[in-house]
Amino acid sequence: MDLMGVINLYESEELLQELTRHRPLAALPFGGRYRLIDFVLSNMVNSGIANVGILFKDKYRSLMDHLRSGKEWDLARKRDGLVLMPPSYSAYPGVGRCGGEVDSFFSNLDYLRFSRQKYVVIAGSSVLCNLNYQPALDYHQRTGADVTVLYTDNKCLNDCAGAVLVEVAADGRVTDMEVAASANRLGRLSLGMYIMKRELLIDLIDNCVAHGGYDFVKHCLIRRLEFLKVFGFKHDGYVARISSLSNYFQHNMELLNPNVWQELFSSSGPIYTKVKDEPPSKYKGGSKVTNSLVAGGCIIEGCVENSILFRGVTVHKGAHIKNSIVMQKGIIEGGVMLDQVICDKNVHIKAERQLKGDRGYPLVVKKGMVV
Amino acid sequence: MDLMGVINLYESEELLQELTRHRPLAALPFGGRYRLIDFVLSNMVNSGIANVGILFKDKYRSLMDHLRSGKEWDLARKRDGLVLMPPSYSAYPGVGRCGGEVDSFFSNLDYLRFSRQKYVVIAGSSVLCNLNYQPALDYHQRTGADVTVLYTDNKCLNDCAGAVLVEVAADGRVTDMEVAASANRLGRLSLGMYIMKRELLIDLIDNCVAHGGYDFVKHCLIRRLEFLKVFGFKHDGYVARISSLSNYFQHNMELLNPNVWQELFSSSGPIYTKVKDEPPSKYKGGSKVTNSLVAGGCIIEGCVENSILFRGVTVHKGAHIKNSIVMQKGIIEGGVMLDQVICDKNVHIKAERQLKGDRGYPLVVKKGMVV
Amino acid sequence: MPRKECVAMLLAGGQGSRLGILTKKLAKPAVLFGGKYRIIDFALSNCNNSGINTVGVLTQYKPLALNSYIGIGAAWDLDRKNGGVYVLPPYVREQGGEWYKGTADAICQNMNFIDSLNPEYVLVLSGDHIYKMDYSEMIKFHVENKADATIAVIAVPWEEASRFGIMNTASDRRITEFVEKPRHPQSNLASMGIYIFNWQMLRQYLVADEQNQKSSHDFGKDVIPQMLEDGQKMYAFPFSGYWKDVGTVDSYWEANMDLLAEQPELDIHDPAWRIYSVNPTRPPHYLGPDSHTANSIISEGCLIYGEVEHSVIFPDVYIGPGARVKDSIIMSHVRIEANATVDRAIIDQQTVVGEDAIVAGLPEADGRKIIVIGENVTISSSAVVDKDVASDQQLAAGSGQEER
Amino acid sequence: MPRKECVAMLLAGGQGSRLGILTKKLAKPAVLFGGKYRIIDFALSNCNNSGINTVGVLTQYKPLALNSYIGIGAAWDLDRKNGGVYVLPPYVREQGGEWYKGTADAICQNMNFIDSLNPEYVLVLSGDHIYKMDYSEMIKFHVENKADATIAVIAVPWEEASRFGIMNTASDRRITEFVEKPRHPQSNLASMGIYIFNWQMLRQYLVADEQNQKSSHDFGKDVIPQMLEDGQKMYAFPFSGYWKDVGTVDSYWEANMDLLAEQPELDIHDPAWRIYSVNPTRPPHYLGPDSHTANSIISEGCLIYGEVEHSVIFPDVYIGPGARVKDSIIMSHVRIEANATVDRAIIDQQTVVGEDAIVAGLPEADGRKIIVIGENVTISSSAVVDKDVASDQQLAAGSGQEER
Repeated sequence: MDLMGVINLYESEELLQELTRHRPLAALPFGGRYRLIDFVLSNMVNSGIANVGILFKDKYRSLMDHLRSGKEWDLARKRDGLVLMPPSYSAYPGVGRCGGEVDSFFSNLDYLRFSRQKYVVIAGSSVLCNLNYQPALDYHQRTGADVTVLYTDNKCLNDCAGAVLVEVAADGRVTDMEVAASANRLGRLSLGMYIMKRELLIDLIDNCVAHGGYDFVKHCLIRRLEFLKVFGFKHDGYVARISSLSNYFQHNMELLNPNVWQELFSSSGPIYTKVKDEPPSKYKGGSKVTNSLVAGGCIIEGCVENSILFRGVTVHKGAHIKNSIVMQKGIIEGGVMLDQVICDKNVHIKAERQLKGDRGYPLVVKKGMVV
Repeated sequence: MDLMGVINLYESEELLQELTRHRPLAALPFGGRYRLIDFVLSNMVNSGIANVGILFKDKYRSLMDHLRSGKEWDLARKRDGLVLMPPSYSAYPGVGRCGGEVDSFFSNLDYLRFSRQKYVVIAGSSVLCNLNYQPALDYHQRTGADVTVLYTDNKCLNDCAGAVLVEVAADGRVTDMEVAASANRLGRLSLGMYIMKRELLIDLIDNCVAHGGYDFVKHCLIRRLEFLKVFGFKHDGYVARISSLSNYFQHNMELLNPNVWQELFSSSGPIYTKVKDEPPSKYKGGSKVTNSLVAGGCIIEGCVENSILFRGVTVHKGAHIKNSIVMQKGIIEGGVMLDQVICDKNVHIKAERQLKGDRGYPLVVKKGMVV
Repeated sequence: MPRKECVAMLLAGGQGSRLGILTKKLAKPAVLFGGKYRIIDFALSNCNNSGINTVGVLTQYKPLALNSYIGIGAAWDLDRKNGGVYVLPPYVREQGGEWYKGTADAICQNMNFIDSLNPEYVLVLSGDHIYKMDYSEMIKFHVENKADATIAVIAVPWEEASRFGIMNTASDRRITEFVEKPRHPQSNLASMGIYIFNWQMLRQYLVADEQNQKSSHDFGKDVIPQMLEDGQKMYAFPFSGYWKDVGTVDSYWEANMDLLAEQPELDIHDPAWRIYSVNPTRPPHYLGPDSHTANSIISEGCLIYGEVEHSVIFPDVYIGPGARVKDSIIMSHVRIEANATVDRAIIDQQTVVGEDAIVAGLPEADGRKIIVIGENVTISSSAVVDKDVASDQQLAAGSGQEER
Repeated sequence: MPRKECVAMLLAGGQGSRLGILTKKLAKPAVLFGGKYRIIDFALSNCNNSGINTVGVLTQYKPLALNSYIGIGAAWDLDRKNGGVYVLPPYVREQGGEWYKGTADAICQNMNFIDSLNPEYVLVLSGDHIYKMDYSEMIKFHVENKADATIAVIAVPWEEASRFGIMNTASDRRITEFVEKPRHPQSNLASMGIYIFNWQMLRQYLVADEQNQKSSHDFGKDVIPQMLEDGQKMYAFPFSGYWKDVGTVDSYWEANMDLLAEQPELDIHDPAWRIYSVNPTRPPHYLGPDSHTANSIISEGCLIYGEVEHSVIFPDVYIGPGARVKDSIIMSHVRIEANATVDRAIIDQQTVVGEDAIVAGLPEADGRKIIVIGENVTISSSAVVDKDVASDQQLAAGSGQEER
């Protein structure tokens, strides 16, 4: 396939609070066993893309551990494969060490230059969907566009700051584009995915740096919108944009709808992730689990409803978990009642504790806490 | 084996000038196909160590590419294996983002805490030798030392600033220890390798941070020398400490002594490195190569003496290379004369150019330059 | 390759014909087990957990599934630079090829392989038992006794002893006699089919056995009795813990059900002795609003709307609303449609049980028999099945089906 | 597994008996070649470079070296999630086992494997040729011609045509006739033993051929002639470039020497079509102060003090001061001691040539013969050897040695 991928991890994560303090947004656990980046990475691989560069921002340790050689995504290759682009350092005089994403792109421009594919798709990790880039690339070639933006007809409803919104004319042309500040002026949510020729991307970045730009969308695309032929390609499937605690919680809960579960996990290919050696989950006598997602390695004796349990969670007899998310290795003792709670990894809730958050403001228990 | 390894990449590299501008010292190419870190990593693996943590400093992209999953060193394991410890970030309030090595150790203390081995060996990447840690560990256990420092009887002769020097009494006790500033007061060069109980290392670091220390050797060891039972274990083999352009050049040239070549590359086990798919090197008619090391993938028609050619170097007819190092993918055209020159990766020397450095001050041609 | 102290040779060539339909398409060690595993995972995981990283796997019967499953042993962390897993099929020499004639012959034909590793000890394992065992303790025992051979034994109930190969031992655990299925057993220590030999001595016995026309070239029947007769120092290493030969459909079913106990004897959740296997990447399973699950093991990717009681469910199984699964083993990609009933059955991969169909073992004298439905079978809506069904069949609505 | 457009089946079971000593311990495709490679590297690298990532490798003769070399295909970047390399040895079924009786039978016995991948096309390759070829162009040609089968052909000198299987073709490249070793060849297009078939049609022919008692179950002798007789659409795909069947010691030696040309026809240094192989981690080789090397290929880890002229030197070879190696192939870990001479010889791994010894092929009518010294031979100081020497021999000083 004549398309390469670039995953841009310069994404806003402030509204995720405690969940993104130790990890980048891309490494945020989701859906029982995944991390956000698994979705975009799997989409690329399932589309036949074999050359994927990842533009790192910071706090990348957990992400490096997760990705390693890229083998789980079939990207541990002798040619191409997974290429990690760390933040720019002082290699290029004149570009500050803590420059923005465009500086970082710029300092990794050699990688783009030496890649062999004609086209590139740029995407972030915070928009989750299951799609194949081939139809979008076909459309891009057919329309002769300079840039093709993928978008959905859905509006952005919840915590939209930072979302890229577009206005698309009947002929597919993108007539306006904005990064939502406080108001949403435009109707359609872009997926933050852009297809263009590799040569054009190199030119856009060089031009952008030369004119003092540092934000890829605002300075390299929006500023030049009238000089570029930008088209929109509509994606009809399920789309979840993760930008805040409340929409993170909401989109997790949407997985309890089996239609969403099936679409997101397998409509155009499986979602790959780092696998662990967990035994299957065990339901003991007396357990009662309904409308829930349960990953491997759990041992359940208690009651679980409308909830998501990650790998290796233990729910003791008499515990009651509802409308909650319990991440990896959580231990929930007897008599505990959780409602609208997110337990980060390795949380231990002692017997008889009762925690309750609100749907719009779930209670987060920090990684590793014993409560 | 009940020993884990920690490779500390906080090393001084200022005197290597252009060679360490884009890469950390640990990733410096050496000996035709290796990078410095290969030596300490292979020693650890050949000693049976299966759990190796690497304390990163900066400019780690080339090193990450080199190490990846650790498979080449047999460290891509489900348990233990290679653990990358990036520089500390704001995870621990009160420890600045750009703190020293001890802060970085401190922010990765959990990794040390959760490791299962009783002992730990700490080493840097800049001291090259081929040794097995088992005898040193046996000695450590036999003497009941708190800390065992590996040292050599050789003196430090060349660019010693930053070298750790020790005074060892007849009973093996280390009576004094210094990090060379401008003068060398003490007689013996330490290898910068320390064996101790894992629990002691955790305690030393915690204590050091709590008392405002930031340099591991100066503040965690030297300041506490009188309270610790520190013994020296002498290593008799070849030792090369890389700290400046001139000793980097000198130690490379020492490999042209087959005794050094054999000792460094195989005395107690092979040195592993990332392998590439290179064909064997080809010597065409008219080539003349003497007293030289040649890695795979080279094509040689010219004349090479007392030199080291890395992978994939092309030497055209009529070129003459002597007393020089040509790194990966160098192209040396006809009529060129190189003497006391170091060509970094991907250097292209055009026909008839003549370059000459001095043994004490070799001329460095920057990565990717066309001259 | 550097010298190895101990090399494991894992016998994985058996058809396991008593498992019937389950081994029609693959060798017994490749049969699925416990919701996620294959039988061979237990022996391979034991090797890794015991620090043995060089394993020869002897294959012969329908090895494709096994070969591609094992690969280079990465799943069990056995893809080592010095060592690893070597699949050893029968092969052709200048004089032509020979199939493995017995367990001892299989090792004998791979003498060159073992010689190239030049080990002190050879550990002979079988790929069809479910157990956790630290082989390094057995090696230690072997070394401490300066034994020529050590055989792992397990105490079986006296009344069953006459079904096993029984070791009679002296008080120091030295084996005095080995009796296959004794009518009047003098001991209840049964051989587990796990042997450690000093390689140089075993090598001589294998060469001699190979030339013996009357030999069946089997360790238990030929080599071990001969060594005992020659007075070699042989010891019995006592094992206690869970150990099950899953040689029949009933014992296979029981071993699966044993995992469902409140505190199972063999704990697959124990992180200190992990059972490794090839991990599929499937999403977490989903339990519907009216589902009910108890005393069961459920794997990833399943969609469960109905009821699951005391059963083992492999990945990607669909169990429709109102369906009821009890005392059964449901393998990957099976669909149990709405309101169907599955009771005391083993249902192999890709099979579909139609709506309202009933698949159930019939009561027999000694309780009820387990029935086995093969791979890729389609059972129509409302069909009633109470007999085994071979793979790739289409069953219309109607009554019980004989195995074809 | 998702459907594959094309699956490659690589025949690697041959003994290659005409290579004599070189194939005593391993199958021909595993024989070392070109200073670093094994013969099979060329076909496997072609697969990867042509975008074919599912390859079945059919083994039979002494497969251990080959199996552990291939592993899961990582060296050739063929360790894919969907696809990869599958080693396919002969195996036992319920009715017992059968060795591969011929090339067609080998494919036929693995019909289940191919069916499980359900490919449109099957590419049949042999593991013992040295060449670079983009199979994707051949597939394109096959598809464009809507062919039932396509056979790669190469133009050979007319005077040699009667030694090959010759294709007579119409102007549109459709094959009209296939003649094995014709006395009066009508064409000089020789079959390269590379075939593309539409799987569904090939499947039928294989099943029919299997039942034909008179068939030798060979593609060239049975299946292809039968298809031609039935009037199937078969095309000849013309290949130009270097291609060599290294079936004899002389042709094996020549193919190695061909790499030493100033501009070799087959360029192993071309980064656009890399030949992959398992990479050893060895230090760069060292050339001593008085060494001389010309027109040679030298691999890693060697220590060369003497003279190397027009030779191929594998890794970790030692050539002492004053020693002279000419027109020879020296395999890994060989030691040529001081002042020894090696001329027109192939010296297999681990062998030692003592000081002042002379190992040289004798002149014959048609030039000089190449001699082969097996693995792990010790040739004493001052010995003179001018005949082949089998592996594992000790040669005292004295005159020429016959092969034992």
